[in-house]
Amino acid sequence: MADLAHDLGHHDEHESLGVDNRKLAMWVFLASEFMFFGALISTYLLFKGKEGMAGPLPRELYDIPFTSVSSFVLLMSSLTMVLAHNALTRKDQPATRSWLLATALLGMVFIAGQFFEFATFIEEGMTMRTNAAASGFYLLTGFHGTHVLIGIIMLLSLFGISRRQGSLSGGQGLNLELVGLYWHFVDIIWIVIFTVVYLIP
Amino acid sequence: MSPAGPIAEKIDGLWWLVFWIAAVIFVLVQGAILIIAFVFRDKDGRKEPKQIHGNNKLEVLWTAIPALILAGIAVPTVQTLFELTNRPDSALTIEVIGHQWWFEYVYPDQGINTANTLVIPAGQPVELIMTSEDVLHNFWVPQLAGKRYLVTGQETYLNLEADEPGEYWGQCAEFCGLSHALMRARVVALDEAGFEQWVTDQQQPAVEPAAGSLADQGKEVYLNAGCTRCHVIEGVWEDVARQPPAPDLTHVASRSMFAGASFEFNEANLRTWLANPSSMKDGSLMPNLALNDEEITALIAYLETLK
Amino acid sequence: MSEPAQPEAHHHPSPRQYVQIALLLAVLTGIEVGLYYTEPTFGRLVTPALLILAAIKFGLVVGYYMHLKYEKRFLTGFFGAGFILAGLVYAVVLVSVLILPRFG
Amino acid sequence: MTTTASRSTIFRRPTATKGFWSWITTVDHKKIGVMYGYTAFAFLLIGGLEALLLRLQLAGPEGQFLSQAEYNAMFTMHGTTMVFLVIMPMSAAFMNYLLPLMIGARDVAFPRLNALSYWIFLFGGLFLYSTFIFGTTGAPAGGFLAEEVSRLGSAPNAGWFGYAPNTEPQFSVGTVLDYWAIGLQILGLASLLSSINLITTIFNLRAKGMRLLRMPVFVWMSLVVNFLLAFSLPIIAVALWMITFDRQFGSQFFQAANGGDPILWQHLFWLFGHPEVYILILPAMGIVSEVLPVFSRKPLFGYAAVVFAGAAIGFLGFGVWAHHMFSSGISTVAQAAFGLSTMTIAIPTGIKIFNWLGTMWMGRLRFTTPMLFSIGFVAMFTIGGLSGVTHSVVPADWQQTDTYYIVAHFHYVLFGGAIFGIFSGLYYWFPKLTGRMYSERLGKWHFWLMFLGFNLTFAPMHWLGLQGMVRRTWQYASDTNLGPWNMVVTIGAFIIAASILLFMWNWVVSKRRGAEAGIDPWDARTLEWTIPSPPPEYNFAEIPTVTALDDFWHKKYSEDEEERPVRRDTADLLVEELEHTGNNPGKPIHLPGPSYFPIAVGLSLPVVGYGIIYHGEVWGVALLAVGVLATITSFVGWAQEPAEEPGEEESPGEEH
Repeated sequence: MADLAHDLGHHDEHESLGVDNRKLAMWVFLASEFMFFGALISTYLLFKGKEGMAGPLPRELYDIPFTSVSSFVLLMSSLTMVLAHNALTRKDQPATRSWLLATALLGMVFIAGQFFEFATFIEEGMTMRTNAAASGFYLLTGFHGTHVLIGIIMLLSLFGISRRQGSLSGGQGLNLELVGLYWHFVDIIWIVIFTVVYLIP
Repeated sequence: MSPAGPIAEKIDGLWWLVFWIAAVIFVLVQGAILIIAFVFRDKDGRKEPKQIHGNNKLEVLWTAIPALILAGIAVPTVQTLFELTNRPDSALTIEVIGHQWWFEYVYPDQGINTANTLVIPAGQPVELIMTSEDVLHNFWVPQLAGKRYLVTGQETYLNLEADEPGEYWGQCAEFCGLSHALMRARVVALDEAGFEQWVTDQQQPAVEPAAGSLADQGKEVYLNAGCTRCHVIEGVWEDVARQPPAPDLTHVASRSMFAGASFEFNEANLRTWLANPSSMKDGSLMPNLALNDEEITALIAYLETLK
Repeated sequence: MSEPAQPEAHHHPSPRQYVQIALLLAVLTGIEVGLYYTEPTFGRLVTPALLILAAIKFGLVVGYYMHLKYEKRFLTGFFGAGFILAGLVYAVVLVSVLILPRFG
Repeated sequence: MTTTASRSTIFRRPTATKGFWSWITTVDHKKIGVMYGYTAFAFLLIGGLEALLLRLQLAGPEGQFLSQAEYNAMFTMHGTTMVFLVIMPMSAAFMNYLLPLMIGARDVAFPRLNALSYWIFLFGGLFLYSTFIFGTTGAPAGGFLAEEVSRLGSAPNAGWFGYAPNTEPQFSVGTVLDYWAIGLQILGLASLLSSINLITTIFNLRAKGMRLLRMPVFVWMSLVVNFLLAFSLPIIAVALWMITFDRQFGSQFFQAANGGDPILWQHLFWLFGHPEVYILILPAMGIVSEVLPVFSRKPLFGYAAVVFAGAAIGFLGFGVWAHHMFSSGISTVAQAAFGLSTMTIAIPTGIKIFNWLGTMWMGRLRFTTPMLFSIGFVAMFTIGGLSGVTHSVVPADWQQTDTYYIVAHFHYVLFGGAIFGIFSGLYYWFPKLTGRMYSERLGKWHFWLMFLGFNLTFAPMHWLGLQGMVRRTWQYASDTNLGPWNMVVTIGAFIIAASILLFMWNWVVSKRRGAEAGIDPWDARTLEWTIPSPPPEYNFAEIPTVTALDDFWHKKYSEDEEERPVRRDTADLLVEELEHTGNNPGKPIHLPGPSYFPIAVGLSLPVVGYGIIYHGEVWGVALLAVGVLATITSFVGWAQEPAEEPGEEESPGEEH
């Protein structure tokens, strides 16, 4: 889709790859985030099967139905995100705002699900200190949750700007697309986590 | 480097092969730089240089030749590597346990537990099965073999062999805290008969000092000054509060070095050590038992009887 | 990958298509969870199947929602480079820590 | 101020363009580059001081100059400072200052993000060094100290690599290692942000006509470096989070007793560590590839080969990390595989060296100071490279690893390589930076003195290592005959220190009283020599159009039938005209306005760091809250502040 904001002024003087600076930066940032989450996931995989560790192991406590619901919630938030973006291309500001809010709310539901899951695990005696697998699990899902939280803050600030200024245009339009990219990225990381960490024995 | 065992010799042979190849390349490249600098320096009257952009034939050449040289090096590397790491079947196995700042050696088949000085039979392969109780250590005796880490919670293996009887020095090569520099290893290779004799001596319990002698008083000091919390002396005191225990003192005098094989086992060193251990090895886990001079003298007399 | 409808000229998937993709993703997740419960019966087959399903979902979201399918080639290049590099490097770490020690 | 932006100015947007305040709020890539340079040089002096203390301790056997705790702190801080606080920021100084000039841009893609990277780096470095004031350390749990650890000793003391489990709370008591872990975390973030910024700049802000294969080699090397940074820093970030959680929240990542795996730290650290050392060396290789052609008056030999060799080194850098771990007990198959992959990296390095020799071949060599340093780079880096190949041979590495042989290797590569390359660059671009010439006599003195000191210091370390001198050892026994050579090394170290003083004197004096340099003193080949020196704030009055590689050279010279360059008669006229138009542009040029937010975020991150370390105490938690709040509000404030690209419709009149 063409950039929402027209290419800003000084692009024609330069030999550029034809993609807006901020979008190019976001894609490079997301590529480097793969290394970040890759390290966390492989650390968990290393400790997942280790014998001789004290205390309950994460895979003994998983509540798959509950987690699959929160995965579904995150998937749907990707849908509402992309609908928000679609609404903006049609310059339908109220729809954009409502979809933005929907995405943020779904994100919060997901975070609530994570806290609830953490609470039940801690109750059942698995904390960060119990064993390496638990530490790996908490660090991975914790950092993923933090990224979702940052996404929610960005979504809400976009929502705020849009309500105050009545519309999202020019630079902010592109910002919505970037927040969308970030949000979808956090979603596909969860897709990998859900499969590799929760489902695979 | 002066290797003194078959394993160290193989490594040494490989090293000198690679060294001479590197030396030849070194001379060629540095020579080229000097010649270029001299021949093409900007003297007056020198014309502007031809604007050459590159030469594909040359590029291919100086990619292929280094590749060939490296392939040449790679073959013996992989051979020696697999040769030196396969675990010999008929070798004396010794367990090496790393502690903060001393090596503990356990001879499972002979039931001996000693520290700092590793005694091995000359001319026989020896396999060290190594682990660590606290941080990473790295057992290295340059003349006998390469170095291998002692990893907490894992076992690593190192093959060792000395051709001739003699004394070979080594050191912990992986930074392990405050007194890393004072964690040394002394390997003594004995001939067949010598080793047998050493094993039987080590298996005996501690020598009983003559009643009423200074050594006997030393034994009393050992029993009630708190040494028994950490140190075992076979036949005198075995079950120790601190796990893992400190060095076994049953035959401490036979080791001629103490405290991470960094200090001569003599009266002066022992006196400073017993007065304030951390003054010699900063951060040492041995507390200052605040012994007075008589107690230290008696203790030293007793320790010297523990051959 | 199933192509619900050929995207029109201005290469924007329409809202209807987005919803279709979302449903497809939901169905795939359902299958994954279902597979999880059949683990005792299928045994070894489950893991590869789960990985394939995850890859499809991954591709769907990246291709359509992140719009990578319609972007310039090198963007896929950067993003792919990060993904492949991470995959390769961490595969080597996992292999050298978990599998290779068995060979001594 | 127009309506849309009025709410954003909680306080008026800074407008200073001169004086102290302009430096604090600057977004101009040149000012940021200069600040990176001076900060990195200050840390170079501190790191050098630490090295001298180490050498005094090791001058003779059983030295008592430093206590064990102080020695461990000094060698750790020397390593950490030189890698993270000297060479990386110095490379960042060159990249920030020169990239826009070399590709014909007015500034980097995100000027305020660029300023943010600098401020995070500066305050991260100060946070790391605040350990000397606040840090506490001691004997491992259950151990006893000879005497209280001095202030000099209370700094991170587990090596610049910080191997677990020595960094676990029960072995590294006190807070010094938290300062190390969180300090590196902040520095890593600074480099990550600047790498994304520079990648976007290189791709999107090149001058018209400058296709990728027409970019100077330094720009190519910077591109590879920035991709290496972007892909390797997240790994060390994860490792540092793991050790911080182990120390602060009791997680079990490296606690062997409870499932943790100490070797995992080595894997993660060196997975970042090896791309890191290529991040340190590639910019210097880029500088040398710019300096050699200019002073040989010949184009770079095999431009494409040098560029692809650089990219190959960058990519292969991710496949060799376990050669740091040959003796750590990893499986034999892994050792063989990593040994071979390490050997393959020697091939592209060899290509680069031969291409540099090819550049000088048949050239007309002018031995100015930058040229001397570049030739020194080629010579010394060859030695470092060759000794590197000797320990890619795994069994040989079992004898060499963790000894002074390795210390010699990486100093030949890092000091002989990166530092020589950096000094070559500092002299080469000194006229562009200041508009004046440095003193050639002092420069040559500096080179030969450093060359002598360098070899006296690091050559003996090769055989010291082979004779069994172990790394990071507080002292060595007197019965080993290592004493004499160690004394030679110590003397060499002091000669290097003297040569650095010479450099500083040359820099300070010539900055004021050097001869006028004009815009193109070296008759060079790249775009930064087509603008006045020191360059005006907007760099190019008119964004140039480039038709070929080394476009400026082709504008000045045509080639006769023997391919020898003939200076066009219009060349001198062109240079004067460039200087004239450079200084007074026709139309007004919009420049991004200065901003408070980069320094605001930069200041709030260390507060978060202190908060994490002291989260045990109440005021620690308060600090943490304040820090996180400050970071978020600064970011939100930043988002409100329009980046003010020139094309902004509503506010053309905004001040700049």
